[in-house]
Amino acid sequence: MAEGILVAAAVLIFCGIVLGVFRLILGHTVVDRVAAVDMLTVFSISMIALYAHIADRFIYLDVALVYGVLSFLAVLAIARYLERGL
Amino acid sequence: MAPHRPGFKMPSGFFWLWFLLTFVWVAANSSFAIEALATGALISAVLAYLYTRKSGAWKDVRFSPSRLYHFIRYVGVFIVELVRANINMMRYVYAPRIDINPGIVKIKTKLKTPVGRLALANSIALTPGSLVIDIDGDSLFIHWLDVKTTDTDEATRLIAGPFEEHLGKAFG
Amino acid sequence: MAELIGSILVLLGAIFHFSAGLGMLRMPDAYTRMQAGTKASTLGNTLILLGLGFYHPEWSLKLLIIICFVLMTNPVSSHALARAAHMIRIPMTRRTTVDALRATRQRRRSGK
Amino acid sequence: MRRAFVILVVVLFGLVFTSLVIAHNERHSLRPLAESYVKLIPQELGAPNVITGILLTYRAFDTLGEVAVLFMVAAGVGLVLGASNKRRKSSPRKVVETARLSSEIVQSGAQILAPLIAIFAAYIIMNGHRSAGGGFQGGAVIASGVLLLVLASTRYRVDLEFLSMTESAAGVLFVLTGIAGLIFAGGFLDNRMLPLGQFGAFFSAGAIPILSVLLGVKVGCELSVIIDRFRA
Amino acid sequence: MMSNVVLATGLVLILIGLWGMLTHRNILRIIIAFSLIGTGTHIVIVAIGYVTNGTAPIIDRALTLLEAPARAVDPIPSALVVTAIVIGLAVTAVMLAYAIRLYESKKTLSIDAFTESKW
Amino acid sequence: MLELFVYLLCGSILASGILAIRLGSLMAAMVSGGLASLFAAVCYVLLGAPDVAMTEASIGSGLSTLIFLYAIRRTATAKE
Repeated sequence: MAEGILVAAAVLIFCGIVLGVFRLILGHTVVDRVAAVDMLTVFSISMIALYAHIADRFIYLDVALVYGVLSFLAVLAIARYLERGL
Repeated sequence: MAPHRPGFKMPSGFFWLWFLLTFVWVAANSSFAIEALATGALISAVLAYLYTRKSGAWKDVRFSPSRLYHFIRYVGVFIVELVRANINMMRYVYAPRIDINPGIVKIKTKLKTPVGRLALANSIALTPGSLVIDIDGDSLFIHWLDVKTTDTDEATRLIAGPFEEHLGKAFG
Repeated sequence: MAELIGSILVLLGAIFHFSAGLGMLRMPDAYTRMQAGTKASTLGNTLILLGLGFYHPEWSLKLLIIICFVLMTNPVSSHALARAAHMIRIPMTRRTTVDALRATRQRRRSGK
Repeated sequence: MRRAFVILVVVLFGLVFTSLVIAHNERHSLRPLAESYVKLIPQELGAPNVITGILLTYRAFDTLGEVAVLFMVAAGVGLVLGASNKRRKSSPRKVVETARLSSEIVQSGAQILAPLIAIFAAYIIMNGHRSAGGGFQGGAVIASGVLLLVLASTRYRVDLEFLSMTESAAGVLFVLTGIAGLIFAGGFLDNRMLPLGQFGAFFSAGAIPILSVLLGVKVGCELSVIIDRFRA
Repeated sequence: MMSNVVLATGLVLILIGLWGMLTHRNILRIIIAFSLIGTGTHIVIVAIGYVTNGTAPIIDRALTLLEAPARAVDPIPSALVVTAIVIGLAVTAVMLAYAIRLYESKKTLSIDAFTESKW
Repeated sequence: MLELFVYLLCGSILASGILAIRLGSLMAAMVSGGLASLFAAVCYVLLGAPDVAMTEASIGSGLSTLIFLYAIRRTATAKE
């Protein structure tokens, strides 16, 4: 029961990733693409945490932690570049 | 600032930052072994001293029971608002025709300290439907997904009202 | 029982993730996309990590740290991105009713 | 003509790669060398993380060489960009002066987050022997903290002298630790000169945590210097 | 089975990067394609080290010392790639520095303009 | 289940790699290249190499993007 619900959740996250990649392909402006990348990093944090549960390894959470701490830096750098502040 | 006293004085906010960093260290380690704890406390003390000496944001974080109480109240309000706004957002997203009238409105804030203003901006940005675009002195410019009013005071009450009261008491 | 609660939380988070992706695809302009995409995914992430905390109580401290970091960093980056977008004049949707920021900037420039 | 040539090259590479994919079979057990690493490193060196064990003991001399390459890259980038930076500075530093200030939220956010990133980098470096992490990763996180400060304020100046001093000191200490391994234990950079301790504890695996700290500091300083060289 | 797909992905990524490198004339785009080739190579090396149903070679509560040789993946490719990524960043930095210098000497980024060192 | 994860990730890596080559604007190409390295990092975790994933996450997403941005800024007046 619980495992089935987890599989359904994983499939939903897949669909979200596919939609985000579509936005990356369609995206009219750079800002749209960067926003899509921002969303996809958060998705990857969830996916890594979910995989840590599936594989039952505690240490994989460290990778999710690195993502949580550092993923916003790329978006911040691009935003600072776009507003000519770099 | 406090009157100058002779002798060595830690920068204000030091102990609070030290405590926070040690907590982050312990939580990341997920163990309470004594040598890990001691190393973490040492590293956090050095880092906390360096950062509170240089930067101003941590200086006015103080600790008192009433502040803690208001901080907890703020967290509660924040969670309720977060869930409500997200459900609201899902209604827009799943509607067959997206019916929104977005716009950028201006609101005023009474908060003064950097931490308080940062927390206010983050809570406004995290509740979908409103996103801080620029901050200029006391006025915040907010992209609002569904503009209900363009009046500054009314918009302030609607957007920042739930958070500002507790944040003002928690962070000053 | 705890497993059931955890899996339901994870499912809720996944639903939020999916709707974030859908909002990213459907919304009319860059600002509204940013709102739909990055915020709903933050809540979804929080819910998923909370649900995993029900599965593994001994992981909960680290999961809490991840949640706090994401809640702290994500709005900062999305604010910076929105500011940059407004600065380089990414067009807003035609439905936009009011733009107080541009009005203020123009008033200030003409006043000086 | 050009395009046909490009297509020909890519197709030829594609054929070679296809044969590689077809020939590859997923392994069902470890190769003998890998198996002996997986057995030996936890038992003899006391490091739960086999990868860090390989990087900091068996291949530590190689790691030292890689860090030297990084140092050379930092110096080389400074050499290549130095002349243009000087020219840029003689004209009255247009870029930095006209750069827009970041918003107040980003500035206070950077001040709040910088110590947290620093303690997090310390966590990754110190736990190199028992969790995923180690010197290279922690060094990259240190450089990311510097990067955050650089992004938040255009006036922030990286203290190059301090960084190069720290970096040289870490390098010298790394080599000295290696020589100490030569004297007190089996060979250069042998980690068993210190007691191995209890398996999986915070201070265990002999000299690996010390080497990890030195490596992390060195990599962090070098990456920060590379970032600063690009800033003009 | 799984690692075959990942291996194919890495090789196709190398091909994509090769294609981009050979067709574009802008130096910065060539560097982007070069870093794509680097990513593809890393993926290939990690995929070669995968063992069926393997997990990370880090001994803890979930992977005891006794069952490690049976369940762990090959640690040697991982150790290679960790250093390769850092050195890859250094290589990219050197290339970008040269690109900046070349741009300042000729005010253009197209490699068609730099013909002096051709044979 | 795990294989589905991996196939989707491989498709995303290839899509972002092709975008990095084909997109018109240099900025968008760079963002796509960064996304390819992000998906690659998730792929490394699934293949049992968290060390590699951590290195890729910290270097590929932050530092590499930043030095590309500096290079783009300092060559800003060039035509595509």
